[in-house]
Amino acid sequence: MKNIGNLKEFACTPDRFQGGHRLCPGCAHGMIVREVVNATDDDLVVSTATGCLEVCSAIYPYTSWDVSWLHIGFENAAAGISGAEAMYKALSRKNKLYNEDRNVKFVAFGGDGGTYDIGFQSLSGATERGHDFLYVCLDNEGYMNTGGQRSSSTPIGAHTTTSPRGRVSYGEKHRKKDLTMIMAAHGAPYVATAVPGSKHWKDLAAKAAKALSTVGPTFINALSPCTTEWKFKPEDTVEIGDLAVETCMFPLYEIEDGHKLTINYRPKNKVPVEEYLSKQGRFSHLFKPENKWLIEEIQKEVDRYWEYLQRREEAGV
Amino acid sequence: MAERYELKQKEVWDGNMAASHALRQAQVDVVAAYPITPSTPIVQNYAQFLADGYVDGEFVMVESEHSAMSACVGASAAGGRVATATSSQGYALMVEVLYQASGMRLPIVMTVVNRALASPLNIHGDHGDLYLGRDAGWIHLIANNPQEAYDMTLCAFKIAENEKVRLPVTTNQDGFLVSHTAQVVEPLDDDTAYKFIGDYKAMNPMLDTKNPQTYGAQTEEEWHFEFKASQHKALMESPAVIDEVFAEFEKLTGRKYNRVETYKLDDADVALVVMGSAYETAMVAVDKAREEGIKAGLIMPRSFRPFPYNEIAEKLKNVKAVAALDRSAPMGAMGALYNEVSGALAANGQSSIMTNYIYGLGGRDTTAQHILEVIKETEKNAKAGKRVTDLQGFINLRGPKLSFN
Amino acid sequence: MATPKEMMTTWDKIQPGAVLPSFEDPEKKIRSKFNSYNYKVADWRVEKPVFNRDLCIDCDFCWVSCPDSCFIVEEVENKRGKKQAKIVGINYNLCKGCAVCVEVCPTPIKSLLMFPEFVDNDEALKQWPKKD
Amino acid sequence: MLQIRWHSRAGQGAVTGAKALADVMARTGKYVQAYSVYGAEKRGAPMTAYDKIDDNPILDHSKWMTPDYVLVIDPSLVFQEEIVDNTTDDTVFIVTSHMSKEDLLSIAKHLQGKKLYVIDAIKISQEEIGRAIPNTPMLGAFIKVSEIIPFEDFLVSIEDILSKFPKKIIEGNLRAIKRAYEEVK
Repeated sequence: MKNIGNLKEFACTPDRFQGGHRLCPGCAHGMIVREVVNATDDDLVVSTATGCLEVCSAIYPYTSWDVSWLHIGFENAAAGISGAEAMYKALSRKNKLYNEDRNVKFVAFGGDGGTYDIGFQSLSGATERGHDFLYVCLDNEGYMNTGGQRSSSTPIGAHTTTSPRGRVSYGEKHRKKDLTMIMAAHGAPYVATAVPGSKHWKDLAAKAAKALSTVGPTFINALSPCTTEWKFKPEDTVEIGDLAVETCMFPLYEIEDGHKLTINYRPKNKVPVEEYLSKQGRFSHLFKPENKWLIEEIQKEVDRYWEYLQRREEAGV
Repeated sequence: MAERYELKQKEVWDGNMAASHALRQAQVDVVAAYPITPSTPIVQNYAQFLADGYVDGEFVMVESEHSAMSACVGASAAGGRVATATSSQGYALMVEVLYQASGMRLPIVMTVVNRALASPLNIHGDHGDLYLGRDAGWIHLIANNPQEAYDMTLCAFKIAENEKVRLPVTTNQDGFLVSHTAQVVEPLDDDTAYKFIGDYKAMNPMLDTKNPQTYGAQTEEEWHFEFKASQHKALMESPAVIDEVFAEFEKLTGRKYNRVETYKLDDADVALVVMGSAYETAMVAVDKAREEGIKAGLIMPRSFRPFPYNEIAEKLKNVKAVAALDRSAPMGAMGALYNEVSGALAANGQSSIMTNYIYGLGGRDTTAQHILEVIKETEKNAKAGKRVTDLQGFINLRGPKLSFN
Repeated sequence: MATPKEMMTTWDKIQPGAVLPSFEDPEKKIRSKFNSYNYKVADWRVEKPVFNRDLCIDCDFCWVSCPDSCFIVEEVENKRGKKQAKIVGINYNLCKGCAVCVEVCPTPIKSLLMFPEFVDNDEALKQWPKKD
Repeated sequence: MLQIRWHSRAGQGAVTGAKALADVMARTGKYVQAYSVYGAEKRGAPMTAYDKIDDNPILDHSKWMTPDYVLVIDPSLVFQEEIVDNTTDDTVFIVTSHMSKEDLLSIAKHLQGKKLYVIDAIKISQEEIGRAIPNTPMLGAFIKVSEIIPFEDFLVSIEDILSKFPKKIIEGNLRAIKRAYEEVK
């Protein structure tokens, strides 16, 4: 397992995810992916679900990957990587590995569309089968690759192009699916949440390193603030991610072996959700008088969930 | 190292068992599969071979056919020999990924047990699934009995993995009529079979992580056409390799396969084009017709894709009337065999009279007598020198005669 | 839709399966022409970050937060002989001008600031704000 | 070509029986086909299985046949009139029943005038194998009636075909086959 010491040391890691990709300026995907693939010195085979990361990092004739990489479809990043992992096991057993001297780790990336929704079956199946891989969800709370449609990860109240705000609508009507807990319920040995950026960089990198060194299926749900569809300025990506943590809209925690929950970061003073919501255009309509009740509801829900996490951690079961 | 499986010179195997033994003998590195009737026994047999130590590779029991083919793509791109099996709805669920497997030029072998597509639901044999996958960029080989299911599967690996081809291959056998029908099969011993296929030669394996490769890049307007053209060319030029492999197989076993099979066609006035187990039933019908003085013959594309246009046109050049028998619901058109064969003939200015018959949907029984009736109808066209029968007719359908003109 | 002319080729010469090798020389880690490291997104920028080495404390927040892997790092030894990263510049081929690096830069006077694309870097450094 | 049609309920072993018979005959150099016809129904549903045996390769893949033998291994199916479908006056019926031939014929009128043999394959399999799997005893009865191959040769082949099963099961089956061979009337 790669020791994630200080950032000065981590920054010596030669980048395995190259620039020159076509993600939006300020896209959190680039930050998260770099941290994950740099969090191990082992060789990597990566699969990526259709989505922003996929289309932007492998537009023929260019690839942004210094590691082996595969894209098949929207719904099958986990199935694809499970096949590659199975081949590694098979060749290893038959003494036919290509590089005997190298360890190979397997990583799949998917957006929330490819993970929460269309790819969920494939992820659930690969996890249940116990393949040795890390799945990272780049959770930007909607189908941003196709212009910002809702997903089951879109939070209540958010405007998207298929859950639009309107004269009689406050936007998305349903609560964000709690995928992290669902993945933990698979009994996966390691499941965690993370955000990009400079404040919680070590949380993410250490989680990736831990997941990659854990035998069996592991899962990281990384919030990926989307400058284009959440509607904030590109330079604010890191701040928005940090605010998601400070408001407890997206708490940082990990669950080991399906049950042992640890909260990795506790805000000193929990910031009201308005702070987070008001900085994003997708929530601007919530500040109209007729929608204010929803902000209160969101706050209640966030408080309830934060309480739940803390009690579960205390229970230590 | 996997145990050798002691085989008798003659085994009584159904098509499924025959296909599973071929997969086992190929020492496939990864089989990722999901069971579906009537190909389920292939998956079960393979699992048992694994449980008994006759297989060394990984067997991944996935949660859907979509994931089965996806895992096959991942495994194949990783760099080893890969196979799976499916039928019908499972095939339909895989279709998206079939295109991706062929586009990435991954030599996956899939033993397909052909079955009708719902709705209404039906577990029995027709060619609806095969026709669904016909543009997916795979080579499709046809097996008419368990022996051929075994032989074609062995040949499939050798064709798929040839560096000039590098395309995925399906071997097709009729659900139940072949898959669940036990017949005498003469297998090769394990070593001979493996030697025939040879070791897997990887191209651009992802697991050679010192030399990383990117699979599945996005190509837009400026590249996609070139890639599809290049892929099509590989498919169009694969016959040379298929012929080579069949010739080598004949040397080894004495069993001769051709991309175009014929039966008593040389002097025929009337020919039927038919694929699958019905081809053999039709042999019985042809013999009966000849007893009655009708010069009938048969022709079958053993490789449905790439379709042997020129060879079929050449072999049919002296035939006066041709009936194409398609085992798939036509849905607003003539059957695929009718269209392909008509096109082949038209390209050469040949003037056989063409008719189309739909038979055997959902496993409906098609007897030699049914086929004999088709031969007799077709002979009317041959005699008249013009088409006097309907363009498309249905065989052994309950109720009033259904035909279209 | 942005293949440089010199990389255009014809159907008979392309790599079967559209497979792209990351490296031209894997042993020496020389990236291939297909590696996006060799692609330019500079023209996406309206403004560019300028790096002021004199003010930098090598916290590497910019390195870890950059979505485009554009901070050029040199591996140096610190006083205790441990390796550490030293930021030495920005790869302007890869930078899209998002300004995240400027936002996360913690020095009292930022060591990264955005300037219009047309301003020369030396000129920008001259214009750098001074301590009050 | 010799054609045999089995009538059974799913789970009684007609498919296995038909395949075993095909295997036995293939070992004598014959060409064979063994297949079955069933739908999506589960254990207990009526189904049919078929054997074709010939000196030449069997090409006809149609399911339809005019059987030389009809083997009915379920006692209740004996009363289904479908068992005489497509049969001729020469077709031989071997059916499972606890009744005597005379008693059976008095009820199953569709079998009157047919060449009929009766064997209580259910009872034999229950007593010798411990389960109502009447397929192997039916094979014993069939060999006796058809004289298709010498019984000793049949026993050698079937023992080999059953060899993947535990010894106890093999022995039970062999006893059942021998009893049926003796008891068929």
